[in-house]
Amino acid sequence: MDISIRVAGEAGQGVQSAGNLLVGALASAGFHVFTAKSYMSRIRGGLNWFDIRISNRELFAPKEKADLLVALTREAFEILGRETSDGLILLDSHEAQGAYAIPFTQTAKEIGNAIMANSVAAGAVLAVLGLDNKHLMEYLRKQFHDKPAEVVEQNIAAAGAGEKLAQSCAGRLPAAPEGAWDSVYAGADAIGLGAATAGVKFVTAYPMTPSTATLNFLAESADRYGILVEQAEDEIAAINMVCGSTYAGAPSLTVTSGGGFALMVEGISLAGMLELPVVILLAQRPGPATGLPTRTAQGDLNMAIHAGHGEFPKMVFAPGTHQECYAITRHAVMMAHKYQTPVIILTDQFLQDAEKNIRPLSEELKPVDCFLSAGGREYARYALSPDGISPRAVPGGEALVVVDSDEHDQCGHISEDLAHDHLPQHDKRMRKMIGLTAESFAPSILGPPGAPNLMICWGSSYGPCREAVEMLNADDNIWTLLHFSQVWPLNEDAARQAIGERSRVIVVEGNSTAQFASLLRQLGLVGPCEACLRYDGLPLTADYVVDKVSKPGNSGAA
Amino acid sequence: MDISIRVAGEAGQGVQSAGNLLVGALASAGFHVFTAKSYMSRIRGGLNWFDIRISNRELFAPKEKADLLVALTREAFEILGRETSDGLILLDSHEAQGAYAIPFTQTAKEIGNAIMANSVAAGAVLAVLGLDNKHLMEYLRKQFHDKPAEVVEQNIAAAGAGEKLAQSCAGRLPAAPEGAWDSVYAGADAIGLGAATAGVKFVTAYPMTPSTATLNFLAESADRYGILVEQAEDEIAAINMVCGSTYAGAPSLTVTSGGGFALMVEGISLAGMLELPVVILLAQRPGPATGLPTRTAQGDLNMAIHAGHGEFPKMVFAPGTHQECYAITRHAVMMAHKYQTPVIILTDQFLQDAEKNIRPLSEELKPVDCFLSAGGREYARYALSPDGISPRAVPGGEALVVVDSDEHDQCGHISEDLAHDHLPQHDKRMRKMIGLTAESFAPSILGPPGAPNLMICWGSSYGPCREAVEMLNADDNIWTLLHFSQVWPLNEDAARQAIGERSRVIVVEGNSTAQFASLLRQLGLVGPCEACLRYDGLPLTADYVVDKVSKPGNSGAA
Amino acid sequence: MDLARADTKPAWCPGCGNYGILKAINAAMAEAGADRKRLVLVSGIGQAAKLPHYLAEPANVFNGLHGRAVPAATGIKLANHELNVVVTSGDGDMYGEGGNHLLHAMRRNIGIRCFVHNNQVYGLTKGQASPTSDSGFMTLLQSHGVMAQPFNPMALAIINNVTFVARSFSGDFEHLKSMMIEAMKADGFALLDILQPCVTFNKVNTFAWYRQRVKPIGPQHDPYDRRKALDLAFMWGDEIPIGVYYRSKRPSFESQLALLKHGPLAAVAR
Amino acid sequence: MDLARADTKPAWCPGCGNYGILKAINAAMAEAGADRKRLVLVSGIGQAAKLPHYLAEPANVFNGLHGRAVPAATGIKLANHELNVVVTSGDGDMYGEGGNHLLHAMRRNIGIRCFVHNNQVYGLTKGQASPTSDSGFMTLLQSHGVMAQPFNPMALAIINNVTFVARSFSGDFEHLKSMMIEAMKADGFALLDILQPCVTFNKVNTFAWYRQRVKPIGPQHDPYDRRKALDLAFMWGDEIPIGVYYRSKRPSFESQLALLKHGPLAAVAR
Ligand SMILES: Cc1ncc(C[n+]2csc(CCOP(=O)(O)OP(=O)(O)O)c2C)c(N)n1
Ligand SMILES: Cc1ncc(C[n+]2csc(CCOP(=O)(O)OP(=O)(O)O)c2C)c(N)n1
Ligand code: SF4
Ligand code: SF4
Ligand SMILES: [Mg+2]
Ligand SMILES: [Mg+2]
Repeated sequence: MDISIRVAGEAGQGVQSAGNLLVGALASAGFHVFTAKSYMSRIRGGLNWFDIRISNRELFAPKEKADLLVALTREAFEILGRETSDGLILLDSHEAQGAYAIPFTQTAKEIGNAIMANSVAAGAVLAVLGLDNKHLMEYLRKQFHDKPAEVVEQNIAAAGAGEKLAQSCAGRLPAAPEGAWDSVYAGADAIGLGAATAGVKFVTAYPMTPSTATLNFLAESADRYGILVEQAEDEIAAINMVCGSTYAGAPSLTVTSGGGFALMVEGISLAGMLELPVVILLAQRPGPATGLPTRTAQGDLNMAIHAGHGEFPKMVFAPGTHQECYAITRHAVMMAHKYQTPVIILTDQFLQDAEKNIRPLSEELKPVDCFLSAGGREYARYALSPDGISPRAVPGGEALVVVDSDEHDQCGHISEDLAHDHLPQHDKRMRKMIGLTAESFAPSILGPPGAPNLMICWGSSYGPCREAVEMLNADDNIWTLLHFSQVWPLNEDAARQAIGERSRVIVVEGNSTAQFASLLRQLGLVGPCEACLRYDGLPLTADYVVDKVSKPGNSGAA
Repeated sequence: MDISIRVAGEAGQGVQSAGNLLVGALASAGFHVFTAKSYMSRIRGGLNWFDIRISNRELFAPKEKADLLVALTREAFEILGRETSDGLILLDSHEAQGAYAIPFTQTAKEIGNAIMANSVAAGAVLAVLGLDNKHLMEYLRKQFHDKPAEVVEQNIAAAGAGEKLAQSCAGRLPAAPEGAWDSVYAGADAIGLGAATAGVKFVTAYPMTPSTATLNFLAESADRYGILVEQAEDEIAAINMVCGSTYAGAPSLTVTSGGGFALMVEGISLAGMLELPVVILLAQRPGPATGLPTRTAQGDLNMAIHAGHGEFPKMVFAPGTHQECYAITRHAVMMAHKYQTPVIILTDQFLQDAEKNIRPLSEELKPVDCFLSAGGREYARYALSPDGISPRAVPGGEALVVVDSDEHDQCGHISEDLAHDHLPQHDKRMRKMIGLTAESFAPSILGPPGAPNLMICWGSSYGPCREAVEMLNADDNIWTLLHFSQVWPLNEDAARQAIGERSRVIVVEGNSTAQFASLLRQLGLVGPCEACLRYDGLPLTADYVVDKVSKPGNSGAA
Repeated sequence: MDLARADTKPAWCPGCGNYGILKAINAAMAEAGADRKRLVLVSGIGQAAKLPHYLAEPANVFNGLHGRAVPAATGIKLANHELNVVVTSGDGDMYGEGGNHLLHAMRRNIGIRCFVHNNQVYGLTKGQASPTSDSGFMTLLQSHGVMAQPFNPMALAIINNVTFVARSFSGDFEHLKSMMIEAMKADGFALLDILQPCVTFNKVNTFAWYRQRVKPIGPQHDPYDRRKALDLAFMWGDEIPIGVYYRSKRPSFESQLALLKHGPLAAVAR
Repeated sequence: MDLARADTKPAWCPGCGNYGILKAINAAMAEAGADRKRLVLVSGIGQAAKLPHYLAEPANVFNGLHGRAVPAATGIKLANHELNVVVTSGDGDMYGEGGNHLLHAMRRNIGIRCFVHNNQVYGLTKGQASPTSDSGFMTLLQSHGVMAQPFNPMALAIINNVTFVARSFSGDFEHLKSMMIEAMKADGFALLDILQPCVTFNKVNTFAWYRQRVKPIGPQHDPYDRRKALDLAFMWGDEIPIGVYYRSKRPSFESQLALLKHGPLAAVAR
């Protein structure tokens, strides 16, 4: 069983709320749920949709096409109806060929308020799925518990009415599986929770889609975790504020998207020079420039890896699952402190917004080690050391802490002594790359490790690739999947071993120039290989990948 | 004959003026001259030096060590004296082992003013070289022609006194060669002249060493060429102003260094999206952060190539000689307009400040083609085209010109139609890479093209490598030199052919991570190879390169 | 040719204050007889910044980066000072991300007209505080309310002695139109701050809220009097003056550039 | 241990106005009994910005990027509000590249003290105009003279209602020291603009030029009177007032943050 429901309509029409109701009800009913959001850069009008995929097996990605389309507008029906092959379509009010007309809005109005059309729609969907509506009713009660009783009752009535209206096309779902959880997380929230529980105390950012979702999560969790969230006047302020706050000893985070990250490039170089544990979330969307603010892409890999003038150590992580969003964020905060250098976490609109029900993530505050030193009287912030790591003290304690964006001596004072300060300090900083590389994640392996064909993915392309490889391996086990959740520096030895000799190698990523494939080639890890690329603004799916992989000539050369 | 003179002292002491006098006199005497400046980031004090190398053969780089040191301070003697092996040292006033004490300052004071110490020093140097002082006297007259007669006379007297004081250590120079020119250019000026003659009309920048020299040149030439030079409030303003001014039809330039460039990264992406002919001079210095503001490096290659979020076409040039500084700047302005996309010119402190006497560069205004279209009523700024280039009109004419940093339709209006606008526009932009790549410079070849050993350089490492290869080839012709003056995109076919099969490949560059070698490897142009790297802030020299190349184990793996 | 598949119909919420600004700008341009070929609308990114795409009668458009409308407009004006350069963008764009450019454009007194859609909130990114949000304004992000003091664009423009400083209200068509026409006449930098209700994310500064407070400046006010102008600039409470706060006779930046006497830097193919 | 090989002796030109500022800051810190361990000097890049390296008695130092001292200082203050955060940097740094941060730090009224070495020129980069250069000021780059109007830091701070706004002169040790001590007492944002002759690149605004013009503000001035303060802010000519222009009782940003009542965000190993 694997059903994808698409709720579509204009911005401001309640697509999001209808989706949320369905996710809540279906997750509490015990299904595996995975969602994807496609919306436009506007507050009202346009065409947005919310995909809710449910299954009795764990899910990792959305599907390319919907099995059930709930169209809240005629435009949604016309544009998306074509893509709903064989599926069922529920259309608000309008009569149309191939669709069931169900008066969501009209019914909601009659019950009391047009905005309850989403409850009507949710009720209707559950009826179509043939699912008992008790989970929806429960979820509605939970959802509106702090609203007047009337609101709850009206919404319950609306859901019931929806159920009745859709009776004519009701089916029957197989029973819910065992072992699915009702804790639903978006990637953005999992990252926020990772940061909060890791002990991040200061968060500053300038709003930018699709990073804002994490910022909102942190603002909502601020009081609980004792986090100060401050909106910066611009991204340059944000990155320089976190340079200041980490210097002063508060684990800190800033979040942004491509254009804002571009503005932070100088500040990242500062963090490299001052050796500050700065963590930056870069949630990608398609560029260049403003591009497509609400769509997805993996097009900023090269910029992230090479961000900053001059040479200094840096880490770039790219989680592929919700669990990784959480765990890698915690790891990133720790590694930033251990190596005192900037760390970038790369996600994208798809993963930020994708929701999934998983085993609950620990919400307990379990701060990571900050590797602080008390300093002492003879303290030198940039003392030379074999591993390149100098003891880090913060101001306010015993030691005076001097840091300088100019090249400096071991005490942090400006120095232009090239031989005695510049070279040793440069080498000290760069020596950290050795430890970083040694500690960097090996790629994770899925499927038979030594299959003739190899698929390589990174970050959010993991989900669709995992499903694609499962599909491709259904008959004969000829595909191995390698996933990189750390993309800089690469654990070259582990990668080389995992890659081995293959008859086919294909790299799957959400950009048009095969950036990760180039990186692998640069390190001599792969030779010329194939690339399966998507850069239309929509998320990769298993269908898309399988299609490219199967039809010769469909995938390009990387 | 090959002599390197080093004038050294504190900032503000006249090191620069003494150097200028010597360059002027020696170039008009008919020698080949090449200079390099090493100075500190301060206005007074410290230790600065000015190397003037002269020869009867054309020169391309400074030498590692000086043959004649003119120390204006005791500190200069102490620090630099050690490095002046076998050479002669003139030291102002102080008695010291191994140096001739000559009272430059005292003599100047007696003649009238301590600041004329530089004239005394210049006179002394010419005496040591055994050169007729008439060229110095002529040059002094030319130099001070708009000053009171007294100033000229006093300086001439000072130079004469210097000559006398150094009589005791006078040598005799061989005669000046034929064919050397007395037009002396710094790289910074050659670039400025290239831009001015190419028809650049608007220049805006925020001051930053070592790019400011070009900005100063352009400000001084502004009236002559009809250029408007405006100091921006910051680098973000500068890049966005040139986006505006190129949109409106004025060929434009901005100049900066690493930290300022980092701030421009978002604006470069804007130029890529709006398809604007923006030209940026990135004059490198060692980073990260403020780093060493007055030193040299080639550490920003990766940042330049990958600057900007999202994917869009871009060119990066890296001139290696003064002639290339001029010609490539003209070419860069032309290519920016032909392909309507940002172009970066990479130089560095070494090449910006290095002076050389060459055949005069044409100062005539010969504007490059701007490939403008008149548009017309049905005009669409982003009309699809096979080569990715759309007709470019500017506002104020027949056509209305609409440009948008969001993804847009062919008319330039914001569009979120992924299939019908985003993909075609993205592909249109990226198609320009085909033409760009086809037109990109092949590497230039020096020495026997098929020698067993290959040395590869880019940008300013050309000069030292050229001299190194000449030294290495003196006995047996076993080295080929390849120079890349365009580093993105690479002319892969030409490069592959030129590289061919070699027993040894070594890439020479001014950074610590072998950035260009990585790029070559990424494109599959070289395999694992050697790297000769310098990143101590000082320029590469032939001595340095030959030393690394000759002693096994001295060069690292790239 | 069907090249335009774009969003040239407003993507704003029904009832948004931006409609009033669009209507006024259409009318003002028509009434002022602005030559469309020489008219360039410049904007950044935000709900307000989409306006140039929606003009009733089209013009040249430069829709650049968030916060960078002013330097782009400056570059355009310097490249071709015969163009009529109008910036129309949001308060976050102009006063937040773009604050430094605004400040220095004012110092230059460059001849661009800036119409700021001041809705005291970030609309496009869904309701964060903007630099002009009132203290105490609550949002998802500012969950304890805004603690900074609002930015005062009027006072900044006045202390910088720019050519023209005015405020209007999106809900008063005639007033807004006339202020736009006045701003277009300024030979130097013109700031027109436009109070613009955001019906979706700003539930405090609504149409009714503004309507109760805005009060046209009377004819007795001498706009050349800086002190009086500053007094008006500090009025933000029960009464908010609309109209021309300040004028100065400072020459525009471009008029001081000898080079431009020979004509624009840009070669325009006609 | 000989770990410090650095330039901890001033790299300024003989006679530079920065020496007076250094002397005053040394004296002020000593007189105010500033706890060195809790004192953090923050600067950007420029000649002025080197000052933290030259302190007679050392303190904590954050010498960051050009133009970014204020956000760094803000981050430091928010991470540990028990630190005494003093920014000391140049006019180009604070009013040019860093203009937007200054503006918004003033809006926040964050408790940092900003000492601006205002030499009306870019010293370190060899003599370009700064935002405070007088109109007509000639440089290599501004070869036809500066055409913009100088930035007025005093007026900006006053209209933003920050806690403390003062001006002093590097040539008047006692006055400057006392202003620094006053600024250090402010519970909120403090701006101290310091007239600082650059003997190398500014041949107009020399020691003599300033000395002729600076005039201490008399005791009759009420610093809580915004209008009067603004009148002082506009005095730049034959007379330039030095002293406290303005004070406000607006609470500091950090004092409004409930979270900080429990102590600093930062864990300090002691
Ligand atoms: C560099 C950068 N940072 C952030 C954003 C995201 N962003 C787009 S619009 C906007 C704010 C919009 O507010 P405002 O300018 O007031 O316009 P409004 O939508 O309210 O009209 C932001 C933060 C961006 N596009 N670019
Ligand atoms: C991003 C960036 N842009 C430009 C520079 C170059 N720069 C260094 S100091 C300076 C200006 C110095 O002027 P000011 O702040 O007034 O200090 P002063 O030297 O006059 O004391 C500039 C432009 C830089 N370091 N970083
Ligand atoms: S969000 Fe606010 S500003 Fe944007 S269109 Fe809606 S009402 Fe207008
Ligand atoms: S250049 Fe000016 S500011 Fe810098 S040290 Fe010299 S006199 Fe002082
Ligand atoms: Mg707004
Ligand atoms: Mg200055």
